[in-house]
Amino acid sequence: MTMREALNLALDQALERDERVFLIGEDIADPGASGPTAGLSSRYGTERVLDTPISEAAIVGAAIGAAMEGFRPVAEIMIMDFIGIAADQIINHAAKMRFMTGGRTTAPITVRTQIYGGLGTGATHSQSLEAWFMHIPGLKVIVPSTPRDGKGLLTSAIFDDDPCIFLETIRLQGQRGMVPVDPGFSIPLGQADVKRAGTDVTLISYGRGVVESLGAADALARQEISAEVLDLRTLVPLDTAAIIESVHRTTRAVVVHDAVQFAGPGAEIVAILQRELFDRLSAPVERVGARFVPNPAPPALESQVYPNSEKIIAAVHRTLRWKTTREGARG
Amino acid sequence: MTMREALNLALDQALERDERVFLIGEDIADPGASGPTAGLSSRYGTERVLDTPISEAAIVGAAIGAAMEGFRPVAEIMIMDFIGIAADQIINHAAKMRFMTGGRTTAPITVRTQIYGGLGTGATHSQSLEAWFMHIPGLKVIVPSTPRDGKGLLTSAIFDDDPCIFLETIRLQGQRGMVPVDPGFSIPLGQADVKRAGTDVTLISYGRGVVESLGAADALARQEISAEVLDLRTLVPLDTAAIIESVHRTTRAVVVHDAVQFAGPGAEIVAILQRELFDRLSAPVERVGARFVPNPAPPALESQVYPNSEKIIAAVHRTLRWKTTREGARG
Amino acid sequence: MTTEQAAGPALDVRRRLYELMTLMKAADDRLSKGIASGELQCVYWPSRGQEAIAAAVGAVLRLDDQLVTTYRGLHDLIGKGVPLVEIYGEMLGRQVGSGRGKGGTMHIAHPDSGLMMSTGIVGAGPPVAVGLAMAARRKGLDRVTVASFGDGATNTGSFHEAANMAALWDLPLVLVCQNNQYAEMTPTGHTMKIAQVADRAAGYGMPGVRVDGNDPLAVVAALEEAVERARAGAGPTLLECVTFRFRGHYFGDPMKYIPTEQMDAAIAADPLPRFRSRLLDDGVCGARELDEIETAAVSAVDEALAAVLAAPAAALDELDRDVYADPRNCPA
Amino acid sequence: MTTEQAAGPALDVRRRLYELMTLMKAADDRLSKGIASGELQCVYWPSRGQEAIAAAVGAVLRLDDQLVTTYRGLHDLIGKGVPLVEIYGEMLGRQVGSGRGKGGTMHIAHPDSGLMMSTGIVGAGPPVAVGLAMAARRKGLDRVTVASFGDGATNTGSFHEAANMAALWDLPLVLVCQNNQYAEMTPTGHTMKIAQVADRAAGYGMPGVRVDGNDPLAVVAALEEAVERARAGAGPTLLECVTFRFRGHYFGDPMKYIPTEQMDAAIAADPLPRFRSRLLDDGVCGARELDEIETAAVSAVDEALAAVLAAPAAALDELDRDVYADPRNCPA
Ligand SMILES: Cc1ncc(C[n+]2csc(CCOP(=O)(O)OP(=O)(O)O)c2C)c(N)n1
Ligand SMILES: Cc1ncc(C[n+]2csc(CCOP(=O)(O)OP(=O)(O)O)c2C)c(N)n1
Ligand SMILES: [Mg+2]
Ligand SMILES: [Mg+2]
Repeated sequence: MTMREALNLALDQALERDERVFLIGEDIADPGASGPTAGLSSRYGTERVLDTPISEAAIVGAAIGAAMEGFRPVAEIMIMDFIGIAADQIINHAAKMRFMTGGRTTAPITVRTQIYGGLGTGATHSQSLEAWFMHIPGLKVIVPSTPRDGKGLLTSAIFDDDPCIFLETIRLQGQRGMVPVDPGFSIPLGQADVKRAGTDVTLISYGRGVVESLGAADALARQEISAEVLDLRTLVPLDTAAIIESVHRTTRAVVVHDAVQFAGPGAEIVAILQRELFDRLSAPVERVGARFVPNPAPPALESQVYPNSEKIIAAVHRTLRWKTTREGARG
Repeated sequence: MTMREALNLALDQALERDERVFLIGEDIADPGASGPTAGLSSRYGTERVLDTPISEAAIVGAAIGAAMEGFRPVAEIMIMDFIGIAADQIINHAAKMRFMTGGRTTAPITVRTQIYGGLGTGATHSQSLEAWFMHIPGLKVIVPSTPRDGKGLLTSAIFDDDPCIFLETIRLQGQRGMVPVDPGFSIPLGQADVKRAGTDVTLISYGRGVVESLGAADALARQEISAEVLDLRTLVPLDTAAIIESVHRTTRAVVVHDAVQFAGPGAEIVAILQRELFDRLSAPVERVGARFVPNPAPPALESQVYPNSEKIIAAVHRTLRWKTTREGARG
Repeated sequence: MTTEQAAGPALDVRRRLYELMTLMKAADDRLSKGIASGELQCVYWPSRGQEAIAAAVGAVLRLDDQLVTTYRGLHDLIGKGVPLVEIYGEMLGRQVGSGRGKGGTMHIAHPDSGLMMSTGIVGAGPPVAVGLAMAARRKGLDRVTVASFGDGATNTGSFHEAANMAALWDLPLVLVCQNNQYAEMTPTGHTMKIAQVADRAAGYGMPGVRVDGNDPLAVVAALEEAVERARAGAGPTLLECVTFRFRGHYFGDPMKYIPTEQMDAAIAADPLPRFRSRLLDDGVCGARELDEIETAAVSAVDEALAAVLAAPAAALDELDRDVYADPRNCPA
Repeated sequence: MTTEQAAGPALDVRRRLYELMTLMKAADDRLSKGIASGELQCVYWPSRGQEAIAAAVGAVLRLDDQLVTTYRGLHDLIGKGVPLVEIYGEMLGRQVGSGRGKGGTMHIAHPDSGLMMSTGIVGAGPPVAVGLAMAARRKGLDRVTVASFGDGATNTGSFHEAANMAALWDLPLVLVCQNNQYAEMTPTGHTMKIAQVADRAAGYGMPGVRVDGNDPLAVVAALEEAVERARAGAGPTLLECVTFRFRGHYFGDPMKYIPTEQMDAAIAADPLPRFRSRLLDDGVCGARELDEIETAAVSAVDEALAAVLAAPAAALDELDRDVYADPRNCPA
């Protein structure tokens, strides 16, 4: 099934199995819904699949209030670029509530939102802002790359006791893959997944970057370069152990993501790697993130901005060509 | 004079010299104003020092509109924790306007906001979110550490042709230092400053971290360790050349900031250093940022969260004690 | 009764309204046809059906008055006088576009025409319009700013903050709500309890007026009053213009959520044929004249499109430009 | 006229109101004295002067009804029944605080008393209250939620979005605006053009009511109606209670921005002595009884403070707890 269908199934089964689950957001109810919520209001009613006014701050605030009372609200922010409007509720209430009240109140909400880009919608409908939420203690940040992971991780997010930011990628919604239909299926948050094993270099990514990395790994295999593709799946909790284990083996790494490279999620991965594997790395860790530019609308320009297989392959070659001159240190 | 007075002087001289400058924000006019805007409405009138409703989104939006018409608005968001409310206007209009309209419209606003913390006000009045704005192409991000830099950089920000996020630090507002009173004085954006020269290790910081770093450098000097303190002053533009130059000399670095360490500004600095000086570094670059926790209100707990001289000194010792086993690489 | 005696705008204004409306409709029709056939590739949020409002705004505002609109802005852009080549050019990613093709459909600005901003963020226009109005006031200009937005936008916090500020400071601003009865796929009545958007005005201390947004003369009359008020320094007005979107939210919208009866009623109230009949009935123009206006509109659109399609695509080096005033400020 | 015949709440409710008000005042007085002398270290946004509103909320709401308040919440917390030890404990960073001392003054919650949240973000409470009210409805409970906030908060987009949703969905919510005539140092009239906050209600389709917030009986009467309406499923009410802050915005505020005449008038309208006189005049209580209530309040406060000061400070290992449900989720 497609990613869209997998996410739909996760929502469907969560609504089915637990009265505490409800969905809240703009245009998520039938007949208007076309994304992962399609069909659900017809099945569970508009009290549980609730269309709202265009009020992102109140959507998340309302989800928080209901979550405090034991519900498991799944709030939708239609496109991630609009999440700024709800940012205050997310960072100042959802993320900090458990801590500030010593656990007396909690806000186990899930905020689903979608990363656009690649559709020609321009700079205000294409941002990947996951780095913002990684930086806020108290939030979990989840970005699936396959339908299977999408279903398993969304299920975990909904029933997780902490607030989760769940990022969908518009360009992955139509991707197909095998998905366990068992309602009991879930994937624990915080476990990276080796999407392809390899020995020469580790491509570390999440979301759409995984797809580009797999494409790059295919091409690299034809050049007899064996690339491991590690899908982080969640940025918080971050599976540091898996990252280190893989790069310890390969001694080379390239971090790939659609988010802007500068001050992006990849910077943290690099910082961890250089600290944990300083003497083990054969070359600087490379990053392939989006260019530092507002996204241009024309596809021909936009495709220059995002990571793609060619850029990843070039980065891999840079790590392989690296000639260490370590002796020169302490000069 | 104090930082507060230096910033006040910068605003005063900007208002004096250029009719296009005006200030807009909550409680910035007399008799209520007590921060850097105190006294200015009495001098320039409440049309140019404009108290607003509690409407952060509209404050920044209005500043943008006026800036499009040639004004140089200085908008105040009282405390940085509230900036989420204005985030949409900042990232989707101010930052991207020049690009999206091919330069036909621009939004050269300055957003002044203050980093709290250290006052017992708790988790929602103490965040350092500069990493968010570094990550958004189109914005400049400025964090002065001394009254002199405060005046020089604020002057540059106001007259800069790009939107600037100017971060003040409540705990630095009372700090004293020499400040050129000449209205022509300004400090270019994008130039780091060596606040103390040294040879053994580079402490890279900005804002309050510089003060802690200087304290650490003093103590280290007594241990015959010579620490250079590099004050970035602006995070965008980032003076990469100065960072590399210094660490190339010292071969060791510690990045220090009040922002949460995880996915914070320091991660980017580390990522740059490991790439540019991979073979030159004698030890992993260390980071000393805030702990990954919502800020606790009690001072005794809060002081555990932030960087301080002891933590910096410990990090420096870690870099000095590092025994390379680089030979082991490629295992 | 001759038209000269009838209340309302002068004959040339009525003619102008029709010219603008036909141009807006022709521009929408051509774009829609092109996208549907695959000839043209772009995203588009169609304005078909809302022409009367935009034409009235165009006819009432002076060139130096300013307008802030949204992604659903084709009609507004044309009304304010943005050259069609720059509009189509931007939508289709060409160098002749208002932003040299890189901003895209949602982000068209043309200050020379007073079209200051189009935004893709619902509700985010009014605060910027507040700032434009403040600028006019501070410059001592008697210019008026119009913020145009949808019914759904009035549910955003951003609208509220801006409306409050505008009223508080008596700004020269008119808040024009194009109530097309839907926000994406959600009917207006599903997102607010009040019967009319104009009722929101009371919460700010400004007049709220509701008019038939499919009748350009009604819109002109209400808008003239609001603009006069604003220009005189008496503050903003919330003007709700009730209308309908014929093509749904985005181009290609299957519109399954729109009841047939509602669509039928909307078609019956289509501002274009209605105003045409009115002009004929009132003796303002003859049928031949109106036909000529329509033909001229189609030609103007065809010509603009031809020019756009002949123009080069947005340059790749646009990525190096306009992130900052000085490109050296970008991190390496 | 005997009080039995007078309209309004029963005698025990009036007595209860006075008890609550004196307790709120005593708690504020003691804290203020302690901070001023250096005995107590904490941040505090004083509620002195606003007791009548909070007492009315406390008297009208049931234990299972819920309240969301702000940083200026001491009176609200007491009214809703949060134990004083937990309030002072939290303000002073002790383990006996509602959040074991780590949340601080602005972030006190005590769900057992129905005090669900205090927020330091102006305007951010109402959306969360919307969610609480939704939860009550979905659980089939007849519980009511009150969101308490200031006049300044009604200028935020967040208030607007929440008010619109609450009205739209007929939620069991009462929006209680404690209009103390200032937001920080800015008078209410400088931030809105409308004459009364209650006028905002019209924009949402809910009733807006303005009462003298220094008269607990007036607040009770209006609140009872609003609560009944909410409980009956008829939707929210915006209730504006006009009052004054005697100690300025934060404790230590020099209050130079407050005109002397305004302060004098406010002192003359102080709800405490006024309600005391009223109770005496109406024969509800005798002077001795009222004196005893006041003495009891002071003792209760002293006792609570003593317990707090004897309690250990917030533990350092609190940093390891409550970031996530499972501490292992924190990055290393
Ligand atoms: C802040 C924000 N939220 C959601 C969206 C997605 N969205 C785009 S258009 C739209 C509906 C807007 O309705 P309305 O204001 O009535 O304008 P219309 O499209 O009918 O002209 C929505 C929800 C958005 N662009 N911005
Ligand atoms: C979103 C936000 N903006 C600004 C502030 C700073 N601030 C704290 S209290 C306050 C005034 C609030 O006024 P009002 O709502 O009338 O409540 P009051 O303090 O009078 O009880 C302001 C501006 C804040 N805490 N949150
Ligand atoms: Mg609409
Ligand atoms: Mg107030």
